[in-house]
Amino acid sequence: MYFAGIDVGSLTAEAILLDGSRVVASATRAARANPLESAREVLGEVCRARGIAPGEVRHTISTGYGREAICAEGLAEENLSEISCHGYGAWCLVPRVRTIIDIGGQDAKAIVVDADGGLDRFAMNDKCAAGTGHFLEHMGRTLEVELGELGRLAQSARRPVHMTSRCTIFVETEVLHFLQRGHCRADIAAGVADALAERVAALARRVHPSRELAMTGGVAKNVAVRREVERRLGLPLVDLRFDPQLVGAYGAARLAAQRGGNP
Amino acid sequence: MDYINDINQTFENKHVRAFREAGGKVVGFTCVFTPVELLDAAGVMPYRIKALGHPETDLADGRLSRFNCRFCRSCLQLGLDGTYDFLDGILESNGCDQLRGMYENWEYASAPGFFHYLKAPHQLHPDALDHYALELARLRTALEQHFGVTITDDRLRDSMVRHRRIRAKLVALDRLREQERPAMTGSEALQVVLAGGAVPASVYEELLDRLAADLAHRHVDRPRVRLLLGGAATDEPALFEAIEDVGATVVADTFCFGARSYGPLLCETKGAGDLLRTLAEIYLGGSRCPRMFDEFDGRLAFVTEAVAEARADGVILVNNKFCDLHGFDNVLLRMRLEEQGVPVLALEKEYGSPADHGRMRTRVQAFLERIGGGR
Amino acid sequence: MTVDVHAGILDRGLKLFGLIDKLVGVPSDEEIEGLFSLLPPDSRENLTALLAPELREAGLVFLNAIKQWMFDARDARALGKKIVLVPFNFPPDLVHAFDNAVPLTTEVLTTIAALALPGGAGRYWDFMQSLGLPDHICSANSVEIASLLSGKDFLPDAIISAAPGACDANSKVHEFLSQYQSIPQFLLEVPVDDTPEGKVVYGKYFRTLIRQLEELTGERLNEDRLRGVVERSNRCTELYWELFEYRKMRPCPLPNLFNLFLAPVRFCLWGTEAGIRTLEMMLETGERRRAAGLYTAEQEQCRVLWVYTSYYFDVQQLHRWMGKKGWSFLADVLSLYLPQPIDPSTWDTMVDGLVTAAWEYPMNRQMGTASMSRAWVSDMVWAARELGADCAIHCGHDACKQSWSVVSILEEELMKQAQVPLLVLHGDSWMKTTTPITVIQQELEEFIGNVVLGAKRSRRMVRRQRPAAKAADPVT
Amino acid sequence: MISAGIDVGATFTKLVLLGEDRLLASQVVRTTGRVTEELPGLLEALCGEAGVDRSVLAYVGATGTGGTQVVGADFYEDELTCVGAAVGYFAPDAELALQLGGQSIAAVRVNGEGEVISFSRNDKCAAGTGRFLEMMSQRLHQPLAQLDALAAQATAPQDVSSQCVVFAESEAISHINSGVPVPDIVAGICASIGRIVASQGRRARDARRFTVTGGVACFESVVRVVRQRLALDFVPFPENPQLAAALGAALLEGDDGGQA
Repeated sequence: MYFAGIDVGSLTAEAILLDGSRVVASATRAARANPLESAREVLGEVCRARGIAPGEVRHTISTGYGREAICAEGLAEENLSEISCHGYGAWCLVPRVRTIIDIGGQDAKAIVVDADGGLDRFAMNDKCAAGTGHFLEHMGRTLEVELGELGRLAQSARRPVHMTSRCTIFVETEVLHFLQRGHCRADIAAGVADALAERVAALARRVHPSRELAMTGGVAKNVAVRREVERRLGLPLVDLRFDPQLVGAYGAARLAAQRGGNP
Repeated sequence: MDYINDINQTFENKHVRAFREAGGKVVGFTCVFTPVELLDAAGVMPYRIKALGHPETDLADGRLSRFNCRFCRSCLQLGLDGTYDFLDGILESNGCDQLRGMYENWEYASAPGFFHYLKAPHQLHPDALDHYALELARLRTALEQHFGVTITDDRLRDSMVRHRRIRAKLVALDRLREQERPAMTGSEALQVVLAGGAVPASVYEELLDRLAADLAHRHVDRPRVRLLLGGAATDEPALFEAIEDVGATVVADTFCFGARSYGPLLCETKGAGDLLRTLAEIYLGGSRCPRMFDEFDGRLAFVTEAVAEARADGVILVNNKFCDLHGFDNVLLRMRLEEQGVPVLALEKEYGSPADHGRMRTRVQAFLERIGGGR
Repeated sequence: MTVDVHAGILDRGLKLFGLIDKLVGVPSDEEIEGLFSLLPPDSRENLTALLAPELREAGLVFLNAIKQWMFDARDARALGKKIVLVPFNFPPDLVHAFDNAVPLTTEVLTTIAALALPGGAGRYWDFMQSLGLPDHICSANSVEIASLLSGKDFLPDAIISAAPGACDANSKVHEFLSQYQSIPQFLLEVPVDDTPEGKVVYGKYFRTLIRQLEELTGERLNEDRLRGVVERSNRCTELYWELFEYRKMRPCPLPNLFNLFLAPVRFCLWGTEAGIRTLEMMLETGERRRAAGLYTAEQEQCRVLWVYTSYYFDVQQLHRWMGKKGWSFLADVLSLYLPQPIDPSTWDTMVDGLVTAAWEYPMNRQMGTASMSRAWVSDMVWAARELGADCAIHCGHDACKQSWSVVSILEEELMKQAQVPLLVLHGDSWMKTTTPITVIQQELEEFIGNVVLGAKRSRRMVRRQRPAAKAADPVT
Repeated sequence: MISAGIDVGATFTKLVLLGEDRLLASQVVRTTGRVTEELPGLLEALCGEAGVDRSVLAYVGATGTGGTQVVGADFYEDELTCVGAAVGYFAPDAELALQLGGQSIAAVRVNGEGEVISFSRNDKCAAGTGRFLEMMSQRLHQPLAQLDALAAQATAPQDVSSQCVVFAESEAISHINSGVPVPDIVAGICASIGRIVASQGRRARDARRFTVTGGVACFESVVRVVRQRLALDFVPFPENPQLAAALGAALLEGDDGGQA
């Protein structure tokens, strides 16, 4: 029996197809301006991959920015907040996980789940983009480095630079000045990763993170950021052994299975 | 409900126009601790200044800064762009530092006819109550001199009785809100209070009677989640709608554009014959605003009692960005309420920004999912 | 777990200031460098600046006075005395007049953290944030309050909250502490009422506060002891006004950093021997520099008045940097107070004197009145004229809702009444991360270079024939 | 006399060659980390384009946030000085110049001699700056250069209430989700920028005539709103307003006397 989760965020769109509780297909794409297009694409992609018609999916849950539009369009039976979905998804992957830091395109969230993966408490950045994927995206562009490369690059840093500011706009100018003054990209990338981790850690502290800490969302792929977050919180990050970008969609799919009457 | 909502469609509504065409004078004020009885007794209509989430602030931003709360900036905007030109005067009050700033810029940029600064103490010490009574005496004189009237004790007493009646009627409406199937939504309740600040007391009393009759047998759907909303100055029906739209009903609130403006003001007083001293006790003793710096316990009790009365499943404490008073109080309230097992969502938002409502939905929806409404 | 606040500001401050004991006499540059060599760059730079050559003697006396102030507080406990947390807008003389109580000033401890402690104020700020408090609260007090909330610092026996009426943020953070740690708070409200009745009720509040302190300490406010303190306060007042004369001189013989000394002298040391010694040494320094015609640069290019707070996290790169550029830091609102002598004849005359002192404290004078803008404007216009300021700067401490809400009025009136241009910056006075000092320097250069010195300097537009005015074609 | 001006801004770098009474050539490139290495070549190319030899340049003036890094410049002068000079020369009637840069808005009071009397800057926030437009163009997948044309097609401009770039972005997205046509969103964004710029302009209270300079001044749909909101006479900047600071740098004296 098939279940699906669709997560359409501000930067990327993902879908996961489950057979029972087993992942049988997944898709990731850059988000289009219109979330419905993104949703149709990723949903179609996973169904094609499995060779089934969208109609054969028993229950679908949408999440992320586009969740309500997608639901209204009938592409999903119901929609849930990405906060619940990321929390539940991470918990399904590693049931001992209690604190999840999800860094999306414009929102960063710190989520605490209970022993059953239910939402206990959470915090969300209400003011500043400094701790989000958005920040990294812009720094990557300024540094002319592929987003995926940023983390590895930062790891080769010898003398990491220190960003004096927290504000995205400022840091961006600082990055330019460091470049113009001839600092190497690796050292600057490390500085950027630390600046981001600093904000992320500040957010995480609001939910009083526990030892079983995991990171989801695209930024979680950045090894340098992971390391800095661990250092600043003094907590090791649990490895979910799963594409962190897909955790939201996975959580939505597992909730679809749970709520859509998976025997 | 329409006869209520219509009033809030415009700032200068038909009742205000009628009152002014009959030669009546209208004076604007903001804070709950303003003794509207004195204005009524002077034959002056008190009009509660509001911004209804007005999104534009470009005129105000030429004076106030982006570090000032946007409620104040929106109010100043309406003061500067002529929306409030129908006011014959303004009653400044020291509700908070930023309101003071708002009024000072308003006065500086375009001094209106009658301008008086009513200064309320931030504590209940007997000396403070005496000082507020003195301030009320000054207001009385200022009104009498500017509008050439005499505020007799009899007229003042009558108007105190009337406003006590009005407040009792509003409390009665709250009971209807708290039913298994509430008689009205939270956004409707907000409309009722907003209307109260925009019409003459006599008109309002009739409206409330009519409303009580209409609501007697009216029911909205049984809420999936019963919420109490509280926090910073909130006169945005759109905010209530955004929250209730996610799948909850606001069955109670503790806003100053809400329950704070009537229930607690029915408190008992020792006034001992002196009307102004009595008013001082009512308005300071009955204040549930975090501007009172030694009365947190009273504010906590106000919320916990409301939660119990309305059998709320959870509490959302709203803060307008840059509001210090609620910024601190919301955190303390959250801690204490959670100790009592009441789920709380602290929601910092930008006033008058529908964009923010979108972002808020995520947090509200997650909160509802957490307390079982969404799942 | 929340933010790991390893230790409180007081304890860390005590350790750090303990270093000064190692200095004998007036140390050489090398000795100072050696003493601080093990500290991280930020605190090393700042501490070295406080002992810079142009003010070394005064700096030593000042640092020792602050050190002693902290040690007294620590020892007070052991001696069974009460620690009273006071805000900066309150005369500590009153608490000094109690045998069984010592005052600790919230904002001064914050400044010590921001200026001297490794890591600055950031960690304490993060702790505040981790409680869910908004990021627009005032670092001036919340940094030290965080240290107290963390449980890693001393806990006061009582809190004097003197800002009600003058500052919401300050009043709320002290109420928060009182609730969170169940510490009694004594309100001294400023009744934003300039009439005689306003002053009278303030006097009543003040006497209520005295009774509360008497209950706390189990001690009557003793007239003779009070007189001793008041006489020392009066001596401080004399010295302050003598020093004020030096501020008016061109070039200003007082090093810019003296402004940083003056605030704690008023907020912690007023009415103490240490306060007197510090002021005397500052005066001595000023006179010596005047006599020798010394100035921190080739010539004094610009005289700057900070209309509210300034920045207190990098004195090397602000105060001293300005000095080297020939920009005199005449005063900020914290160093610009107007003390008056107190009549010591009776208990009541002395208490009334303290009431007036409190009434006139920085912030109370400006923001605690019936019109924040009117009071602030008249003070700044007066100061600009008295001190001969060429320009004024609003540092734009982002948490300060009052100054931000009327600064546009100040800007207009300063220009109208004193022909002094105002630069409005944005930053945080105690948090270096909000606006980096390098950015602040650029903006000061831009402003002073263009608006103040622009007329004086030689680079001009090259004379070319102006182009025939083009048709106002739509801008593309 | 021929001089050059280089303005290394936060987002774009501008180069100009200025003749006795006219602009000879100009070049605008995106500011990258390598821009300082590229500049000599760019300047050569510009000289080539104008058919003059690099050696005949009387001097090269540099300005802008990255201007201090320019090698081979005869002097550095800050942005406001340069804007003042350019306005004093090209639009001498203007008493107020609104310099709308990549990450800042400055309201500059100038006298006819191109001297800066006073100024105010926006607090450190991307609201109303070029960066705002840039981020929006990325989020809407519309090239920056197209925004003006798009805004012109708007039928019912959709208000963007949020002043913070981050929130404005999600606001734009939610507009898209609710099916608002892109032109209406773009027009709304331009309007909100125009309002922010106007509030900044209001802080210069005694000015009667104003002009707009800087990259954002190229967006007619922003400038229109500023003109509507600001009750002052508008003096158009006759050259490409994005070049103003660079032109100013080319207009100032070369000898580095009495630098402030």
